Amino acid sequence: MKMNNPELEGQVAGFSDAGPAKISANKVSVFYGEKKAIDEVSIDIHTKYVTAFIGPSGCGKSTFLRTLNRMNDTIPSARVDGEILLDGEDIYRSRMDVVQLRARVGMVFQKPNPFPKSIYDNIAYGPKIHGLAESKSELDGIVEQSLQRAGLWEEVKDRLSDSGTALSGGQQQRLCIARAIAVDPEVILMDEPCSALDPIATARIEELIDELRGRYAIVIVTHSMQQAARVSQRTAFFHLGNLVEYGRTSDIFTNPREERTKDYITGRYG
Amino acid sequence: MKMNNPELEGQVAGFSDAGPAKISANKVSVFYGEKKAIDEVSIDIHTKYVTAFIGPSGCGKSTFLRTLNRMNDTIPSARVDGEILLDGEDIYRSRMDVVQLRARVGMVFQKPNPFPKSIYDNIAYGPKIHGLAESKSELDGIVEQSLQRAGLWEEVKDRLSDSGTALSGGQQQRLCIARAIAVDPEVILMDEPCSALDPIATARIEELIDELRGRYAIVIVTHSMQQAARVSQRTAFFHLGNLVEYGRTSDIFTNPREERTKDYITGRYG
Amino acid sequence: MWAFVPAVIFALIWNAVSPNLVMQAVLSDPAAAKLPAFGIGRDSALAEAMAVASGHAQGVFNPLARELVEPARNAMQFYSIIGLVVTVIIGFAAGVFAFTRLRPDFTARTRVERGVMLGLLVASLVAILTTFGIVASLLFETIRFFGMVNPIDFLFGTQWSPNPMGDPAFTNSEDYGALPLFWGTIYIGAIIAMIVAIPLGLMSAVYLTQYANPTFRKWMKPILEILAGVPTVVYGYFAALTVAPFIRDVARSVGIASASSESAIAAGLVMGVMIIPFVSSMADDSIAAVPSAMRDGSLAMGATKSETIRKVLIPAALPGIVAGVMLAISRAIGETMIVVMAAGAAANLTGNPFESMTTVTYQIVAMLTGEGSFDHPATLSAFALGMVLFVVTLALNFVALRVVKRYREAYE
Amino acid sequence: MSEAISNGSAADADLARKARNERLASRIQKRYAAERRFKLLALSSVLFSALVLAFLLVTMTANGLAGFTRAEMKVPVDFGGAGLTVSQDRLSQPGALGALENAGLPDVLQFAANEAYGPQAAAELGASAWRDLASQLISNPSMLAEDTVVSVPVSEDMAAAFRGEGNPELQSLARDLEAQGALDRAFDWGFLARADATDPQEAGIWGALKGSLLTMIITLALAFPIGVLAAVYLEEYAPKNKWTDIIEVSINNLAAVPSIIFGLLGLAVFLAIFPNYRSAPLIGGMTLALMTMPVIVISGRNAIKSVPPSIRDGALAIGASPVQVVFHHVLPLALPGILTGTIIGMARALGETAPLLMIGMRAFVATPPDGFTSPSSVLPVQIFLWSDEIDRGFVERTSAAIIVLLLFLLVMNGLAIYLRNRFERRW
Amino acid sequence: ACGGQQSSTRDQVKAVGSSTVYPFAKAAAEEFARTYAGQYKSPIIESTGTGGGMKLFCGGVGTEHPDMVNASRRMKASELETCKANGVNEVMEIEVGKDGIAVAESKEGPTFGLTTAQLYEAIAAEPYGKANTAKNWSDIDPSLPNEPILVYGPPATSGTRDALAELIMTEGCKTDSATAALKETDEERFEAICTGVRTDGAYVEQGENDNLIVQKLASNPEAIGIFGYSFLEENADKLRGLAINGVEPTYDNIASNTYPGARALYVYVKKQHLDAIPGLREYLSTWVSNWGKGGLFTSKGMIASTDEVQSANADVVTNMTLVDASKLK
Ligand SMILES: Nc1ncnc2c1ncn2[C@@H]1O[C@H](COP(=O)(O)OP(=O)(O)OP(=O)(O)O)[C@@H](O)[C@H]1O
Ligand SMILES: Nc1ncnc2c1ncn2[C@@H]1O[C@H](COP(=O)(O)OP(=O)(O)OP(=O)(O)O)[C@@H](O)[C@H]1O
Ligand SMILES: [Mg+2]
Ligand SMILES: [Mg+2]
Ligand SMILES: O=P([O-])([O-])[O-]
Repeated sequence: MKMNNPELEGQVAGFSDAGPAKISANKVSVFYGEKKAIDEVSIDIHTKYVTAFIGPSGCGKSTFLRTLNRMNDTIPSARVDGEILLDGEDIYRSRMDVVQLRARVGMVFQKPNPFPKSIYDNIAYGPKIHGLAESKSELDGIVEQSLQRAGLWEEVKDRLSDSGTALSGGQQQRLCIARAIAVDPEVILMDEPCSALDPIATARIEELIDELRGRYAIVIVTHSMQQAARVSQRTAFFHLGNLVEYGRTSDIFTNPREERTKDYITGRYG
Repeated sequence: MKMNNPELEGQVAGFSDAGPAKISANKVSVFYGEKKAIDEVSIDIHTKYVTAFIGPSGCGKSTFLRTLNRMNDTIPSARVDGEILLDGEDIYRSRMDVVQLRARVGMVFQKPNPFPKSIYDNIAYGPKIHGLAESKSELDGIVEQSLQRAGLWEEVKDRLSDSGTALSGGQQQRLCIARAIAVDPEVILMDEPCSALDPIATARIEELIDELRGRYAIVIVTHSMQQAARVSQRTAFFHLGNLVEYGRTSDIFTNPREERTKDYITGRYG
Repeated sequence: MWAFVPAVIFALIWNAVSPNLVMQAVLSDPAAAKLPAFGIGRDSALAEAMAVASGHAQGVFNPLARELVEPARNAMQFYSIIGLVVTVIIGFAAGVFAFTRLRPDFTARTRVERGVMLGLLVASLVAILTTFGIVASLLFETIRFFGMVNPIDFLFGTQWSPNPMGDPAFTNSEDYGALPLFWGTIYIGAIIAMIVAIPLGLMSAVYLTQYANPTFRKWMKPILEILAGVPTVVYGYFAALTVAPFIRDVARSVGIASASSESAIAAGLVMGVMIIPFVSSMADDSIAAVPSAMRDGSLAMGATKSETIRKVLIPAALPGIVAGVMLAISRAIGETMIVVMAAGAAANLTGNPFESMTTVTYQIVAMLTGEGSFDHPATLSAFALGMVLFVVTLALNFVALRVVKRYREAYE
Repeated sequence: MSEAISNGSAADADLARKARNERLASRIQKRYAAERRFKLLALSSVLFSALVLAFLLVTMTANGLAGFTRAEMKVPVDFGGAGLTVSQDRLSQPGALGALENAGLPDVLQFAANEAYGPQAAAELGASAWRDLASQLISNPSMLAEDTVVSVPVSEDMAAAFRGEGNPELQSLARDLEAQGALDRAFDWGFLARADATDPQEAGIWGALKGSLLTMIITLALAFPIGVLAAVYLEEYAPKNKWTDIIEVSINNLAAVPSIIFGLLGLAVFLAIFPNYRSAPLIGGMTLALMTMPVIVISGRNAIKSVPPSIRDGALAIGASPVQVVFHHVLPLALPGILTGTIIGMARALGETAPLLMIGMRAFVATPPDGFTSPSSVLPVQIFLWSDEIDRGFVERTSAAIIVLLLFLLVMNGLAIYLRNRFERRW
Repeated sequence: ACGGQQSSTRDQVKAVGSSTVYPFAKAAAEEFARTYAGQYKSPIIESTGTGGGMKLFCGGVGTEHPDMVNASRRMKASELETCKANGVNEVMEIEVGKDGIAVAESKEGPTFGLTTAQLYEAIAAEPYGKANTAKNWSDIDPSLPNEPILVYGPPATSGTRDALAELIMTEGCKTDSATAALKETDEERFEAICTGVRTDGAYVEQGENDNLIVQKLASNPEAIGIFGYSFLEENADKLRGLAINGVEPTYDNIASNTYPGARALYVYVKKQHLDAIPGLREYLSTWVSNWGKGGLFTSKGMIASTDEVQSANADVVTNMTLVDASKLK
């Protein structure tokens, strides 16, 4: 990351009130073919905090998010430089397996994407492929617990065998969150999880995110500054592939250091 | 439109500083099959002003915009109630031909959609089908003038025979604007014309809109309140198919009358 | 193009009509009065005159015709000039017409558009007409057949041994039990061929859509499609000369004595290979139609690629795949030449794939090109068999379309 | 925006996660093995199909190459001394063949063969050997003055003997002649120029090939415009109602109706209307057009569907009428897709046999057809007929005909692939 | 122009019909084309099967209907009636030669002879009214080889099969007097017993002229094939004829009717077309001049008719005698 501001360095390295970083990115660049979409970004992400990525469209928020659990591997032209450490282990260079990585770093997408299977099978899918349950009853337990944590249990407990796609948009998104929780990940990445939802469903998900942060490190991409302000404790502002500013949400919104951040927040562009 | 606020009535009827309405919608409702997407909206739109439609996703901005030049006709399930007057003539009930209507009310879309033809042919297409040019040289003149007004002439004058799809996103969008201008419409409708563009291209289009408003009535849908604030003189705030508030942009942003408008603008939802 | 098509259509129509006009002109010539009133003598004299006049034939063979040559030649010239002129005019008019479509004139435009629309509608009605034509051409003979043979015996009898040479009066309904044919058709087309085509086609689609790099895919996909394009006679020849003897030898060597050299399995295997691309391209489409969000969702859970494919993509694409398989089956059961050349003609109701079997299509060809007299029930049975085939394909397609529709809706 | 940190069972959670990670690691090998097996299986499916295709093509080619040759005898003829009463000029005029025959060319040839190899060999000259020679003379009149060696086809029995089949006496004669260098297999250009014949030595593919071409022209001329127009209607204008549903169902159904049923239709309908044109490419083409049309409609619809709606919207918003939108924008963009579908449909029609058997295109026609209405055969039917011939000289000819047909199809498929790759767009 | 409607130029002879006669008709056509090169176009011969040919032939008079039909059996009375109903009331019948049915096997196979009764018992569905249980030849007669019965024979739709049923099976079947008596009492049952062919795989239907047969016989040396004599002759180096009732299938044996399987081949011509279709007369003469022993047709495997039959039929051609309806069945 190009350091426009020498003070930022200390800020990125750690927050006084947080423990060791769960994920630590060092000078990460991402290329699509020739095109550099992310330019030497360094950032630390901590458990028990919600970190929001904001920035104008196309600035690389999604791209950077997807490097964190190597979902970028599915795009043939994408290439990642730099290092990303999960609990100190480099997820690209070390012998860490991508399947295992993704079990540890879960992801929720912009559009809810439940599998066209029953609600039960949607949740049970992860534990099953990873062999996390020895018995049917253990699996049942995981399903119930995950749905409960995602605040969906009461609404669906009587129709676990209905198709996941039959739920409403907001319920589907919670189902996807429950599905991610079911393998008990350490980090949950969310790429604009509410942008396909109506305001009421959005509010419900925002509540849920707040509840979940007790157990997980949560990263959320959003195009709505309001949402970032509502749900996150840390905010990173991206612009044209650069991480312009990263800090406490309250600081970023009330007292940005960078001119660009300020312009964006006050609506001069975007 | 359900009048939540009796004062609004007078406000919708006309602005003291504007002439007679170019387009005047009266209790327009739009249905998709059974579903009511627009609920009795009445609004006046004036030449030489940019009118912005804002509101949360799905509130009906695009739907209403497309009723104004009957682009909704292409959706079989769509039905329009109420009247929309263009210079006093009802565009739905009178014998006005939809083809002629669209020549008078041009449209620019969210994603730039140049025809996969040469730049020249992209612009010349409208004048050709409407028989606006008698001769090749007249046509050439129209093409040049339109490109100039759209601020694209300098960039493309040496490669008019290149394909329109070979331009950058921002250029493509300006090409689409030039294409709309080429048939010399009276109104230009733009549905989120910048949401697929980067900030620099966005700025360029915003400038252009500002230049164009001298000649046309311009209506722009945007999901960015900042953009509305930057480019428009009138703002209409839609919510759940209702027109909640309509007035001078400065008034709406600094001093909204409605609670819902205020909540939206301050980021309580959306 | 717009000038060309109507002109060509006219030219074709004119070619069909003008001989009649010429004929009338010739007949109005005094020399024609000497012709016999009707019968082939008259026709041939006229025809000859025409032939000579148009330069197809050199000498005149029938003296009566000689006198007609000159009038015929004149008439012919006259009408061919007219035809040419009109063709050119039509082509030109259509061109102008096309040009005017660019004009903004409102009423003209709507009129043109109404005309164009009508043309389009008529074109799409050809499909219905064809369907009608098929039903009509099968129905009457089928009804006649069922007048001689009991439909119940036909549909459910287990013995197929019609004797086209026998006396039609001795028609024995029991010899027309088509069950062995239906069985052979299903066994070869829907069972053996599908055992080959479904796994290979599906797995090919999986490989090409999910694993192959773009260049490999770009080359391999069309190569596979060639398999579907190879004419069925070629497959028939291949099946009969290469595959069938090989299979028989293999079967014999492992001790299946009954293996015959025209076996259901030889025809079925080759047919299966033929429809691999059919299945694979339908499967390809429907796997590709599964939203990529589905795939990403599964991968993001930490599933491996094959787990994603087996547990998410294929189940999600299943309706499309099933529809593809239905269509492939209807193609396979309608296949004729491979069976004609490789499966033999024996109507066996057996499950042994090494024995020879016959199918509905084979019997249609055999009965219609055979030596039986044409009003013999054996010959008529071809139409009844065709009817059954048509109804079955219709049903399969109907189901397939339903399935496709349902599953399209699921995503949209 | 609270910064509150929940503590609770953080340690428990960490423990659970550790256990989970171990469990995961223990299964990972197995899962990857399954992954590799699956991938290998998938790859082998693709390769299997490719291998079958390769095998098919190679066997057909290997068998068929000999079919392009025929056994010919080299006969020394002294035309100068033979006293043929035909002038060289006469050979460039019409009716030269008759003149040569009248001048006694058949006897001259017979005599020369007799002189060179004895009566038994001379009797085994092909029935039309002198014709072959006559056409050589006509194309090269100066030969008339020379004493040269000419190559002419032998009889089918001799050809069989040369292959080592049939009559043992002839076989030994053939071996003798071969040893003298008088009998040889030569590339037979005439195979591509002649029509069907009862003698495999004389049979050619041109009659059937020309029949195929004529048939295809009719098919294309009917199926393409109808198919495209129907596709446009269904995709762009058709209202959603029962009627369009019926049209749609019939088209989809027709695409899958067994081809032989189209043959029955042609037999019952077209031949009833045009009884004079039995066996003619006109009827064959019409029958195949009905078969090809649905394929074109379906591919046309897909191609039209894949033109992005934004293009339509763009044109509509400028004030283009629906018909203008279709003919100015949609069709030109969909054309490559439509053409690809058309070529594939045509390729299928080209290889179609069964329906044509029903409408008389299996006739023996010894001269190439000279128009759409003259009787003819087509390539696949010719193949089918030859494969059924008694004379075993036809086995090679059959394979040679298959090569010709396959070449045609490969070219057509290649063209389709080229079009698809060349014009494949992403919007 | 009521008669002129359908008339168009047809300057080629058109013949349809039997696949057995087809090769000879083709040969005649070629010979005709050679002889009259430049004068007449080569005839169009279509192999539709006798029955299909009859249908087309009897469709009517006019250029759209064929001039001749080749038949591997005699025209049926019912067919002639249809002809008449459609205005084809002047039909000439010409017997052009004979076709022998040969029973043969691969040269590798065991040599054995059969009687018509044995052959009948081997391939009938219900020999003498009882279900056929014979699996091996030795089940029929212990003197026959102990090999499975596998017979490649003509399909039910072919004229050869008709001849097989009539000339061999029915003959064999009649050796049983009880069955023979059935002919008078219950003809339908008689037909069923005597002509029904087993469908359990021992009898394999196979196109008669199919080259595949040779390959199949070669690879199944114990199998036997039943087909036209011409086919045996063509493949004399690979196949060997089986003696039936002690008579070998040779040209002379068939021509003299001592071999049991020989049947007449016919062509039928519309007299009404003789004047109308250029070349039709000459094409007929081509048949006549080539049907002698040692002629073109016999070299293709046809058996020449006896001299009397030949001259009688040559007269039919010259005198344009019509067929006698009462002689047809
Ligand atoms: N698969 C891809 N191939 C090539 N370029 C890509 C690809 N995906 C994204 N990009 C480019 O990378 C840049 C960053 O894209 P990204 O999707 O990360 O932006 P974003 O911040 O998430 O935007 P948005 O708010 O619109 O989701 C953009 O310029 C985009 O065009
Ligand atoms: N073709 C259609 N058929 C049925 N419903 C539709 C259709 N198009 C839009 N709608 C519905 O109508 C409502 C208004 O949609 P519209 O697209 O006008 O919203 P919008 O304000 O433009 O939203 P956005 O900001 O996401 O573009 C939504 O609920 C939408 O789901
Ligand atoms: Mg994004
Ligand atoms: Mg919108
Ligand atoms: O065609 P056939 O010879 O079998 O009558």
